[in-house]
Amino acid sequence: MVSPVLLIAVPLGLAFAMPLIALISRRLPRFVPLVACAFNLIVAIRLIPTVLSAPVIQRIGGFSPPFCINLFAGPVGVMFAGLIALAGLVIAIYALSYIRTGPTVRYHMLYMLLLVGATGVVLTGDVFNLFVFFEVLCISSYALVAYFGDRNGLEAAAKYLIQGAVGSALLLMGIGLLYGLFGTLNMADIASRIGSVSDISVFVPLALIVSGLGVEAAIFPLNAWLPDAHSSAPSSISAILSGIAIEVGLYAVVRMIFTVFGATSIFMFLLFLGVLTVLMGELCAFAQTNIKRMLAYSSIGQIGLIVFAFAMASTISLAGGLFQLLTHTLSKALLFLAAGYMIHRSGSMEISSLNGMGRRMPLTSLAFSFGAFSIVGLPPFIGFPSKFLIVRSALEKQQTLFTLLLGFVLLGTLVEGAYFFRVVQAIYFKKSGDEPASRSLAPALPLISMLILAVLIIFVGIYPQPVADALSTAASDLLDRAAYIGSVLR
Amino acid sequence: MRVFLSLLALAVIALGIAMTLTDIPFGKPKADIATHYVENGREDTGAVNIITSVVLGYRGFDTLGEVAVLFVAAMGLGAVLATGTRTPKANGWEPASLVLYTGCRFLFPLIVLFGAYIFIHGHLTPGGGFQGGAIIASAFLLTYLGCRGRRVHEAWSSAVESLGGLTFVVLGLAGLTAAGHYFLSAFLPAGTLGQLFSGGIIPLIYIAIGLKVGSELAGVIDRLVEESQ
Amino acid sequence: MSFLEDYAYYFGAFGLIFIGLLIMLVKHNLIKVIIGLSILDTGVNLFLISVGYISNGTAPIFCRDDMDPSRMVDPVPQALVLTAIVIGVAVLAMALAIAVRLYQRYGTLDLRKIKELRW
Amino acid sequence: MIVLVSLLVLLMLCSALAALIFKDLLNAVIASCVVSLLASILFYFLHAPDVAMAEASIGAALVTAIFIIAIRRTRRHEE
Amino acid sequence: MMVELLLIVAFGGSLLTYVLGKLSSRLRNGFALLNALALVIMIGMLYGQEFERSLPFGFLGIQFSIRMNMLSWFFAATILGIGLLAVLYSFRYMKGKERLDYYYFTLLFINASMLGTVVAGDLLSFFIFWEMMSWSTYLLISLRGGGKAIFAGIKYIIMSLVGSLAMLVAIVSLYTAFGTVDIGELAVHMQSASLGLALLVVILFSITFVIINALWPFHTWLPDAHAEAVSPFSAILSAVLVRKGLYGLFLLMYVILGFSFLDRLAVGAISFSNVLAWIGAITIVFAAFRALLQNDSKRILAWSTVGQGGYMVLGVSVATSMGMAGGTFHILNHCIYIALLFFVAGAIEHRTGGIRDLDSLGGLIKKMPVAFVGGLVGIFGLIGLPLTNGFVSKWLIYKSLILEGRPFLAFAAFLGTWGTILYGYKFIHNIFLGQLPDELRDVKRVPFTMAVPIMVLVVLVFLFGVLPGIPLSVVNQVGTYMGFEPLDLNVWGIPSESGTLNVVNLLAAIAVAGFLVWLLFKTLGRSTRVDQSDNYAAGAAIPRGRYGFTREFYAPLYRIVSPYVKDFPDALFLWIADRTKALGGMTRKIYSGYVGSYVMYIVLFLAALVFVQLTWSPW
Repeated sequence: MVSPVLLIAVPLGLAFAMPLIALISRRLPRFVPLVACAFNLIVAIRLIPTVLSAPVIQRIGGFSPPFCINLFAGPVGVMFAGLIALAGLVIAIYALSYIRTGPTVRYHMLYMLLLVGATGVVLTGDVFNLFVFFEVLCISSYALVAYFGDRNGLEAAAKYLIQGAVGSALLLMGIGLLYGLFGTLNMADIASRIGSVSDISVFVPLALIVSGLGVEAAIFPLNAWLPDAHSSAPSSISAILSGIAIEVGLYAVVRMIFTVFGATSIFMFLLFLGVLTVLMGELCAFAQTNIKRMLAYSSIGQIGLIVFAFAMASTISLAGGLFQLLTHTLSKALLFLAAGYMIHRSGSMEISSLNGMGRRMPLTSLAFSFGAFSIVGLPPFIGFPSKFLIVRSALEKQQTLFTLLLGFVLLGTLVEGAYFFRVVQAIYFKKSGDEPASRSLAPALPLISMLILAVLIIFVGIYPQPVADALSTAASDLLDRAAYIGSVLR
Repeated sequence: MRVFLSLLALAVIALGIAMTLTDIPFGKPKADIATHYVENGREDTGAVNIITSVVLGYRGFDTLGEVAVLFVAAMGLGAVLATGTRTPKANGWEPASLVLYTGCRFLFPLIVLFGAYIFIHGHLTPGGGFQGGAIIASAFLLTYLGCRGRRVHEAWSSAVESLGGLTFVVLGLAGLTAAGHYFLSAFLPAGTLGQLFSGGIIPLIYIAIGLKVGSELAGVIDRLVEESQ
Repeated sequence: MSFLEDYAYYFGAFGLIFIGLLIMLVKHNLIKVIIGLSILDTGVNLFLISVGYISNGTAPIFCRDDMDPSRMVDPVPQALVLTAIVIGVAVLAMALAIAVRLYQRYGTLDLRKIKELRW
Repeated sequence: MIVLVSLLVLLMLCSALAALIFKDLLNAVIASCVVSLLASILFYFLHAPDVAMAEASIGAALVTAIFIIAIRRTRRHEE
Repeated sequence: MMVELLLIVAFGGSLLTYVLGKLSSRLRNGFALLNALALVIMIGMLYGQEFERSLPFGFLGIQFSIRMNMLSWFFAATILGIGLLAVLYSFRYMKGKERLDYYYFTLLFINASMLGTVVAGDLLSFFIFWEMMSWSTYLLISLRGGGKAIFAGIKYIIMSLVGSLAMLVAIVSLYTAFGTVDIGELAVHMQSASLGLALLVVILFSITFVIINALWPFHTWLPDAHAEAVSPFSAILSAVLVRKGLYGLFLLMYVILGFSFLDRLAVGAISFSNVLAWIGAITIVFAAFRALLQNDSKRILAWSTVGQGGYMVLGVSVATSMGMAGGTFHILNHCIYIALLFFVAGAIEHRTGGIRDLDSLGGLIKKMPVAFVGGLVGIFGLIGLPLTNGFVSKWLIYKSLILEGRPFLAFAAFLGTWGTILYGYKFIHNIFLGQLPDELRDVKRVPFTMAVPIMVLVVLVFLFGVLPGIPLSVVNQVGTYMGFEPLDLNVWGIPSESGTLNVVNLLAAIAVAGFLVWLLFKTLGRSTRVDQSDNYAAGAAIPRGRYGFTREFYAPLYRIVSPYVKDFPDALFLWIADRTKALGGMTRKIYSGYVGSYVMYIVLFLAALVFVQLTWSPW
């Protein structure tokens, strides 16, 4: 049985080996991320069947759990690792031909370390280890946002760094307080001792950790960095940030709230926060003229929708939230990749410059509209089953409050439909400006990656059953706190 | 208005944390996990310095992450500064006097030796890979300040960095495949307590980390300095 | 006296944290904000170590065989702080690199002027 | 002993406030270096020699060096 | 097995058309026609069958099922019939234009998804086909590009999104309440449903169906969509797609809830059917007078579709067997003559090089006789002259209104018909009568492949007008399926104690009148051709060139009526869209660009969390 620690160790080893490979030959390092992501994908797929029945606890260093760092490879963790590997693979293929200028070897190293950080956060069972891998994820995304070195990129990276650093400092303070209170860092151990302390002194570390992780998870007041970072980063990086980084941050917040603190009383607050994030994200996106900035704001909206789903804390709502998360990863990555080459072709990021792109780049525009349709949640695409699950879980609560909040969230999706269709219209039905519509397809590699994402979106959209079952077991794993503690501390 | 608002917010947070601190009395006896580490730290990992046994033995994965963070910082710095424009010739950088020049050249090997001593004896005396590496980096810093023009060789520093990281991961994987099939498990003999050759894989890792941190921080300073000449 | 005994280190640690946060909130110069960040990190590290202190304990290193383990200070926070300091350095180095390049692009480090990406 | 500790703590907080107030960035960096050194001494009093060394060598020496190099390449006075 | 085959052929056909289109356009056209023909034949074979079967695969634990009965057969037949004619028509009409593969694919895809909605056995597959229909329609409305087409497309997709979101909430609340979405089981469960749930479901469903059926408050998307869509598609859009709303209403009112249940929902006078009737009435009057001033041939027809929709709802909401039959039959009739009129308008637009403005057309009777016959017969059907199918269904609706004692509704219907006559005449007169402008000298006749659908529809108008018994027998079966006792009727008309409709007497009367007129004309001598200047214009100078009195045809009438017929729902929706954009512009100011305030947000968020815990500690 392959051990989950390989998911982190092998890509990290390859990342460390990259400078040596670069010394050997200039062209080889570009393919190392592909190898690492493919390896991770295979390991994750092989792990999923065993993990669906019982989580795999991997002890690092050979000591019994509370005294060592253990990797908790539950259904959620391994599914996330698979998703990270899949999106990483697709975007690495895209980046092969998209990233030409600048220190490309360092780009690929940072890209791989970003994926290692994400996989680490998702698999670890130790609070401080979560902080360390979270830092690997954050610092590599600061550097990658500033990769092009233009005015916008550097400004966005500086702002993202300062906010991220404040977030990490708060997170570290929270972990310090937790250690002070309970004397242990293992998540399951903390979870088992959480009751032994008064209410206020449990809440302050929770508040610190939630706001620390919330900065990366782009919850409403803390996500001021996201529009700048995702719109001025290179498109492959915006895709990986929107597709993976914020989802991993959100997973960390949810894991801390559900499993470690078991703070069931904070859900009502999260519910309102989620709805607020949806409305904020969608309204701001509606007023945008820059295509990538619009996609960034729509990511905020989608994250709000996922937080709304998680905050309802029933198995169906968690499954819906995870499904929506999968939808957002695949379709937002596809949108950013397609937008990347459209901007490359049309020269500017303004939506008006995308007019008539349907003729000039037919396949990329088709990919873009697939992504747009699936994010809005139209039937044959992956967005529909996830929206269906979220609506079902909200209505199953049979309370007028939830129906009202669901109304606001659906209003948000309506506004989202409005601005996405506005762009699809501009691409297909507006005449492009002066020069004749010479048809120039994007180069082969990006088309392959867009094709893979498009096929996935449609296939899971039409036949969502296996994914929905796997996600409902994952949801019950997230919800079932006692099983988590029991399996780790047995 | 801004100062008042931030002071108010900080006061509220301070109040909250003070309420929590009442549950963490200063100097209270250690929890069960820490007593376990202190009591059988020496048998489990063979290191006399319990902090090193915690850093590399019990919580070795943190340090692996830590090494990855430093690696990311070095690469990120290279990526950000590589595309920079050459700043104009830094004025007012007159060459160092002879005394300073020879002093630096004389002190450089000594500091490096001291740094090496620190990380080789990581498991015996206080200090370890990170502190030794920092001292080596400060040796390189001294050469930049003192004698201009002497720069760390780019290829060498990146080779040492990647070799250091690679040995750490390979030792971990070796632990996975060889003994007790756990990542980073101590598969080398623990040797006699308190001696130099004791503590299983801990000294090896600390040497690798020491060299890696040294070359990385030196590389960081080198890239920051290089553009101002 | 006993009040000072208990809360000196906590007061120092959280004092540093709040001064660091105050610098980041109030000041406009990017380098000054990064200095605030470094002070914030030092404060957090000091707090972590002061959590692990045992009154009249000894350093957790067995330089002599007959040291009493029960009087030793908690080693775990020290391991954490070792990692946290190096992470702090990594973030600072990255921040200063970006600040230098930002200065080359914008000609200023006043954050009130670096506001092109908004709305 | 506790009097010495609380004195050091007060000194540390004052130098942190000095870093806040100084207009000249170089003085602010020196103030933050003093904060680091005093923290290193406090670490020593808290029986954490490893961390004291790390704080001294990394926190005081290298961080201050990086700051000074960065200030050298940008602007010295805070506008 | 036949119904699954039907769906597969429909969807597979559309995909295959796109693929074949890449090879050669003739192959694609041939295949599209073949596909449409095959579908019509298959639906023909399915006549009279009644079954419900669950499909092997499901969706998130909900089993799909297929359902075939008289109601769905009736709507499926109209969809495929009009679809066939539209495909045939669009060969020649779309000849010169670009993106034809995309056009044919979307056209057939819309037909297939409409078929899916009608044949769906459970509400979830109904919803899935519904959404696929709405976004593919959106893709086809703005096919021609240009500012107005895009505006029409956006308006349509947002309103249909509102509708489908409302329907999604309704379906899911039904599923959570009863654990099933199958229509048959729901009909049983709904009798025991709580009033609150039933009210919610009824309101949400009727929002969706009022939007797609373009009734009064939510009609604003229809005129723009029709004016901008290509003619074959506007024929489908107005004839069939808009009527999905009525299918939904039938499903909701009669199949799931049953009419007795709806009365329990009633609060005094405000019962579901009353409200629906009044909405229908307002739509009729409002649309009729809005259509008067339109100068664009397609916009007039669009507004007439909105109006006729009101008639159907009026008939259906009276809920007697006669009203029901009238409403259903009116769907079929409207489907025929509105498609005919759109084909005619399309033919004119095609031949005159895209001129749709009524003021610059005229005198085409000599140049395009087939179009004139089609237009005239279409307008007769629209107005409801005897011997046309419109007459029979309007007769049924008026009779049921009077029998039920609903004078105001009847008066609204009459007023609507009066308005229809006015704009019908304007349509015919401005295009065909009057003088031929000189730039239209060399207009050629209607091409053959476009003339065939027109002629087929003309024959249908008269056939159903003269022999109403044939379609009415189908309508009866639809009525009985929904629980109404069938009308007793014979081939020639509907005998009922309070005034039978017998087409034979009508024919006789008209024949006699026609003979008398012919006789009079014969005996009193020839009419003489009069020169243009030999005319009396009340002293004004007679223009040498073309008489332009068709310009602003009803301007004086409109000046009287216009204050009451302002399209304020349209203004309301545009105002809402504008306000959201402004709100978006305002809320994004939060991201002011200054990092200090971003860090301040984080610290304030933390402080707020701690403050709430300290003071109020709700959690």
